Amino acid sequence: MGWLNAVIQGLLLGGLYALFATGLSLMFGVMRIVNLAHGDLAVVASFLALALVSGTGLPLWIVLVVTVPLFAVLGYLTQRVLLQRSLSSGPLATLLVTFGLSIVLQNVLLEVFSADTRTLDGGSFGTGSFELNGSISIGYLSLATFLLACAALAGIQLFLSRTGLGRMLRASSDDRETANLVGADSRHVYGIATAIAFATVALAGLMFAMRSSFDPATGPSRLIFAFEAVVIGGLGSLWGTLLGGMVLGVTQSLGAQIDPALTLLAGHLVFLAVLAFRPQGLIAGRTA
Amino acid sequence: MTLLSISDLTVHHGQLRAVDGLNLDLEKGEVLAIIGANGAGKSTLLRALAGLNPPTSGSIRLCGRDITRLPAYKRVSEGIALVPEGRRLFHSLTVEENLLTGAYRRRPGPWTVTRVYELFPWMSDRRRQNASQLSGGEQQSVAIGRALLANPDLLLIDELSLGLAPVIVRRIYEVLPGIVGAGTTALIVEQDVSQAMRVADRVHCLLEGRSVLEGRPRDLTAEQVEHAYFGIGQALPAGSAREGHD
Amino acid sequence: MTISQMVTSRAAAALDVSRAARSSKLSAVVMLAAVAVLAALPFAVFSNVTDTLVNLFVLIALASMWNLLAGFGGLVSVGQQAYIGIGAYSVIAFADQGVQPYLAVPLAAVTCVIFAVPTSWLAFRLRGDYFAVGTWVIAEVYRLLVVRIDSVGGGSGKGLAGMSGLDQTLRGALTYWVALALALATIAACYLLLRGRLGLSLMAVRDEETAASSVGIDVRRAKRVVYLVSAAGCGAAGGMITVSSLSVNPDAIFSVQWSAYMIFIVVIGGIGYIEGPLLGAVIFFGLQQLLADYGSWYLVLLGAVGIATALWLPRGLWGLMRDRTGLSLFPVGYFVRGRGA
Amino acid sequence: MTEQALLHLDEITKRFGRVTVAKDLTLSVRPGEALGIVGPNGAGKSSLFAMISGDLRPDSGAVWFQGREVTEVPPHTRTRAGIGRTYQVPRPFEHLTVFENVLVCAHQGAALKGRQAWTHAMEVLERTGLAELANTPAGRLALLQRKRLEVARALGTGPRLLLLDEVAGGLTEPEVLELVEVVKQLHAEGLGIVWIEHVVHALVEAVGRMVCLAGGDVIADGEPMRVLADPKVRELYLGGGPETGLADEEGLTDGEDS
Amino acid sequence: GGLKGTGGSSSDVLKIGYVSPQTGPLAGFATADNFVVKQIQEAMRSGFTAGGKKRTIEIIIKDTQSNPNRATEVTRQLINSDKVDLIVGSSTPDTTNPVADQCEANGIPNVTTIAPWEAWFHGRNGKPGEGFKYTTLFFFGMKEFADCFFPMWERMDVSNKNVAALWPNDTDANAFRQGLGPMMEKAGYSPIDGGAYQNGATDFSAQIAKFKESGAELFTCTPIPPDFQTFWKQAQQQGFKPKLATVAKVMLFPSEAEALGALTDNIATDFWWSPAHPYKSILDGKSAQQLADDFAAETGKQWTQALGSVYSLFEIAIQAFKEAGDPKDRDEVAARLRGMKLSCMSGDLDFTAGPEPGIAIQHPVGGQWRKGEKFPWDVVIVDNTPNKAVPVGGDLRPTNG
Ligand SMILES: Nc1ncnc2c1ncn2[C@@H]1O[C@H](COP(=O)(O)OP(=O)(O)OP(=O)(O)O)[C@@H](O)[C@H]1O
Ligand SMILES: Nc1ncnc2c1ncn2[C@@H]1O[C@H](COP(=O)(O)OP(=O)(O)OP(=O)(O)O)[C@@H](O)[C@H]1O
Ligand SMILES: [Mg+2]
Ligand SMILES: [Mg+2]
Repeated sequence: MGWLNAVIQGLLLGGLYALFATGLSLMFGVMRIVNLAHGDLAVVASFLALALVSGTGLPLWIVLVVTVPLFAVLGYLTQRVLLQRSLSSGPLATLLVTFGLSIVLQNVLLEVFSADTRTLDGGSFGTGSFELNGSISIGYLSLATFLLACAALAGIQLFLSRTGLGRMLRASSDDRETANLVGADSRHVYGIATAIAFATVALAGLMFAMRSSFDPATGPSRLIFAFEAVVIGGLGSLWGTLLGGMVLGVTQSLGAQIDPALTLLAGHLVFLAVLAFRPQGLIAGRTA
Repeated sequence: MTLLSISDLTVHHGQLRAVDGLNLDLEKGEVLAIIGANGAGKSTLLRALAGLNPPTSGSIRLCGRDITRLPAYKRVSEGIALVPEGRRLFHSLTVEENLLTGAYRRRPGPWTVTRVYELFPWMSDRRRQNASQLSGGEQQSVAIGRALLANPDLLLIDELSLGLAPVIVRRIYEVLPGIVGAGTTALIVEQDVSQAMRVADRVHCLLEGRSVLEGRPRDLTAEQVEHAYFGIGQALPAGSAREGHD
Repeated sequence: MTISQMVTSRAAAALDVSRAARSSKLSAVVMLAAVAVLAALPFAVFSNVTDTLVNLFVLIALASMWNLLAGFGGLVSVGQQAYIGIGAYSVIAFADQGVQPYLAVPLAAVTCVIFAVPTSWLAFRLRGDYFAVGTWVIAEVYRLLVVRIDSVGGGSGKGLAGMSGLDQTLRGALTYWVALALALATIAACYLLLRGRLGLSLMAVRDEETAASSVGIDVRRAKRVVYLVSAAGCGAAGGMITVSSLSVNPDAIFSVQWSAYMIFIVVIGGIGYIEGPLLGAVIFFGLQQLLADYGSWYLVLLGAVGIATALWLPRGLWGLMRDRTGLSLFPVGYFVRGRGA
Repeated sequence: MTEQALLHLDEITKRFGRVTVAKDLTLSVRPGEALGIVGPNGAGKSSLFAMISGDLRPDSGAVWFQGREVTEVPPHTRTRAGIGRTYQVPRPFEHLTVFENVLVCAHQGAALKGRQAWTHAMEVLERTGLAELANTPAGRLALLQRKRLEVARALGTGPRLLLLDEVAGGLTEPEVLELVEVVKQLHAEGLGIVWIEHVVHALVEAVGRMVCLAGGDVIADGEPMRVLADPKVRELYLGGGPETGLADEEGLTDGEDS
Repeated sequence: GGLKGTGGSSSDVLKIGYVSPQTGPLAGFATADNFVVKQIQEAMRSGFTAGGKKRTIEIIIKDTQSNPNRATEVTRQLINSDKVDLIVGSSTPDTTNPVADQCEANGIPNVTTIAPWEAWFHGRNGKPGEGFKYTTLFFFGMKEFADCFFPMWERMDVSNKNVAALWPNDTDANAFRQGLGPMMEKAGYSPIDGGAYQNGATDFSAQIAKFKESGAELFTCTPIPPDFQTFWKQAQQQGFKPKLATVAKVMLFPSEAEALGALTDNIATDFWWSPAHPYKSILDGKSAQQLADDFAAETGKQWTQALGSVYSLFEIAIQAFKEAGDPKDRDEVAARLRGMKLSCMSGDLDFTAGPEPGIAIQHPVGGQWRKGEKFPWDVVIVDNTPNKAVPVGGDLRPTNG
């Protein structure tokens, strides 16, 4: 029974990882922007929501509905103002820009909100659960996160493969100049994609914030999970990211079942094993 | 009527004046071939027309409208499509997706994916293959198909026959009149002079960014062309002595 | 008869290939003088100066190693902290065995090479951004393994043994000299490595891997050499960090922050130039010292400087300087003269 | 057979999914022979080069070079053994100068050192007309110069067998002639040459033997004029019909007919 | 000439360096720092006599950013650049150990607090019976935790003696695993160890499942604050609701209580200082209650336990200067620290009577978080078995009543 519980909780945790990795998958896997500020952006979203809740007294769900589109706009602007310029100077420049952004965000948060640990109070929804049987209970929040992850990833995958804009996005990441040549304003296309990525980051950040806690320094430690989920699944494939998140979640959960000291190690080892024996990821998306 | 009119166009690469005060008019339905030695500025001219290299001075008019400062992606809607030097396919997309990117702006016109498949029959079998895995010539065909799908009024092709087997080159030149007949005007850069002279209504010879010879193929003599090619009055170049000045 | 046998004496006589860029003789003299001054510093100033300089030297060593790896080998790693950590822990372990800690620093480099050999097997299965993420995870794995070893303090870290017998002043000076030697050694290693035939192959591999192998370069070997050298350098730097801080903490020593610093320094200084990390480290260090008292705002500023450099100075400060002056302290390229070209 | 041959491909087969690029293909090149390869786009010509140079492993069959089986040998070792190749789409080392591009070949491929390597590199640059550009970073070269650099690099490795993949495409007529001269001279010096080219008339002038590949198989092999006159070649490669439409080929086929 | 070394200062100003985690995950410990420093400066404005001369003090504050490497670095700066005469430091072994290591190596007198003495002593390879020459600590250890927690457990009506224990793999928690675990067994409890997980975990399903399976109704832990928040929420969600939670290292501060929201109610923890403690300042006679009130008045914030401890660091430092014949003589000042006995804001401290030389022991009492009036959450002292001097303010209640 313990093992079954571990698998189920691992799957649900994997949903959270997958949701968190969605934006990264879009930016890292498809646009090839290594966004080191990904984790910090999620934390920014959490703080923003916290400030909105305590500042306006609005119920959490309204704050949620406001924060996510706000982040989309922020994403569009970030792309146009910061990232676009760095793209032409090669991958290292993007790495440095997003790393710089990560440091700036972390420390501005620290100055504004102090280093205190916070959490978003999801009320009974945040801590409530239903029992599957005596020993397995499933949290509403975890389940909702899981479903959101599936919906977000499926939606974006369809967007990428079925729509002209999605196709242009992949085309732009291959060759921006030529994308312009066939009629797409690659800056706008990238802007839209980053907006989508940011929206999912915000969503994931809020889910994370309700599930556990956050402080200005939380971002980077979570980034590596997102990276692992994306790479295990296969760069460029959003389905892969969903699968990657689950694999990571279940592995960690099973590892913890054996010995809690193995939690992270188990996840990392599976990741390395995938890299060693199936470097293109479980679902091969783009050619490396 | 005049489709494209270029006046006094100058384009720089840094210090280098790659296109120098060029004037050129193009009638609707015409095939104009640009010839010239390596580094004459042919590619630069085409890229400037497509909007990839901003001109330093001069103007470009399409159907009387000034498009000199229009960004590349907007020119596609205006009806300009370029087959760039070096193919430039999107290598993470499949063959079919590459073609479809050409239709991104949804200009109405005769070209559809099906028609391109008719032009290059091998393509429909390989539509799901990754474009990066195609052979050199196959890539060139896809690049041409992609440009056609934009249903352009003005089709710019750089190094049309480069890397294509003779049978394919021939087929393309066979269909070229059809393309032009369907309302498209073509501006092609062709290294193979005799080929260019055969298919073009007019040829234009560039030398160091300037137009040095222009006319209908039948009005031009081989000698004229040769002189224009390497600079009038200049002795026929001997081997490597020329290389450095490219 | 092959082409190589056909080299005419005429061509050979006319050819003049030089390795030095402008002013390198003068700069060599200046650099020697600078080294001499630095070496004499503990006699001239109080240890507050030398002590902070130790940090600078460690940064120079780390950044040079990262530059070698990424700027010349094309291996963009986010996981060099693995070797910093292994190096640091080897010093702790050697000192526990009774080895003098200063002697343990070069031994730490050797240990890192030993670890890097099998690690490279895994890491080299990856390319590009996979490599970057992969190396980061490998470093995490090393951290998680180290915290399970109780004899080196587990998750808590451990103090360095074997330093208590030394006089405090002498210890400060020795630490300074070892750090200086480390920085010089890494720079010299980069220079010698890149000036030789291997250096050219490396740059070729970085630019075009497939073509490199088809012109006769053993790509794997070339990459492995830089990877191992870089591991050794980072390991020695890690050992140096331990020797100067006297203790080690796994989370801090295996922190990805180190990689971030290395990237920051190298990109600001100018990637792909031996001088780049040198300049970058000095600037980074200067900023750190200048702004350290402004709390978190100093980090905000540091981040902003990084962003600005990446956006407006993609070739780094040294790239800018070189474009303006043509100056090169460590010329590794070739320049053909006397061709009447 | 394998003993005298410079290069011998023994029944090699290679498939990419449904695409067959080589089907039990057997082909030999004698020392000092110049062989031209033609064939429709996608026939598998470049893939063949990749299998000779080691970038691609055949599914089955063997590659012999100078009497030694090299099927499992990695590319760099083959280069050192004397196989020099160019790429159809140039792949220069963009951040190195033209001279350094060739020098690294002299170091690694031809195992030369010091001044010897420099002179060799310079010599190659002169032959390929790149001497004036020696100090230019390869990333700044125009397409044609890149193609020349491909040849220069291949020569830089001091090969016994030179593989040229569409090096004449996009060249002007005088330049093609010039290139043909260079190839002829190399041939005269005893180098084995295999040249893939769609500029057929250049090929005809430079090589003594020609094969036409299609569908992963040799459909014609022999004296160039004869191969080009082969009805199968005309149908699959040159294009059907009695009137070829191409001036150079006209001259060529006329010559063949008479 | 020879090597220059650190050099020294020879003025009448006595410099005290203070190292604490003012930013980063541990910043909760340092909320009162600025206030305390101001208080001390105020009290010492007119200076004092030491070694036969009039002396003034100067305090230099350094932030570790919650990073042990940074702690090392700033300590070295204090020693080398600022040339301080004594260094005090506080909060968790991540700060105290690197700071003490540097002081010991450089011969600077040092006193630190808020770290279990075992983690401080054994983590630094201290030789039993001998201790360190320059570095001292006042706080408490596993025995005092046991003395504080066990009586509360005794008072709960539980069906078994299993105690769920959440101990990560870090300096603090390893000290609990090796120290408190055996003590629990001796007292008849069975610790259910959730396992040595890594800090920063996002999922505790495995631990929760294990705790549930064991049927434990008592719970104790030593995690880092963010992890506790995650754990406690997931425990609620997955149905692990112990009757009494007695936690260490977390829930020490009101900010943490606030962050956890409603789930804070009746969590118990150790209190080594509160306004209710009957202690007085040795510097100006101010009582604990007064100090807390001043803090609230000046900053608008609720008191924290670190307030008293940090205050005492300076009391001890100044006392050592006063007692020394030459306050600039580092060896002598260090000797005074090791031999110190005083009654201060942190109660009676005796550095000679500790489990090891140079360690003074405090005796924490049990308190629980309850809904407050002025602030959202308040502490009520519910069990004073270890230290009868502290008045009890309310009844012990079940955490998940
Ligand atoms: N990106 C660039 N930066 C600098 N100079 C360039 C660039 N692109 C082209 N040039 C230079 O501009 C000149 C014109 O180049 P262009 O490519 O237009 O010539 P071309 O006629 O198309 O030649 P080719 O037949 O080789 O394609 C050449 O001298 C070339 O070296
Ligand atoms: N990695 C690959 N995966 C799948 N198919 C491939 C791959 N590489 C090549 N092909 C296919 O193999 C066939 C042969 O390619 P190759 O490049 O050898 O042709 P080629 O004869 O050189 O043609 P061209 O004259 O156009 O250069 C092509 O149809 C190509 O699409
Ligand atoms: Mg061109
Ligand atoms: Mg080919």
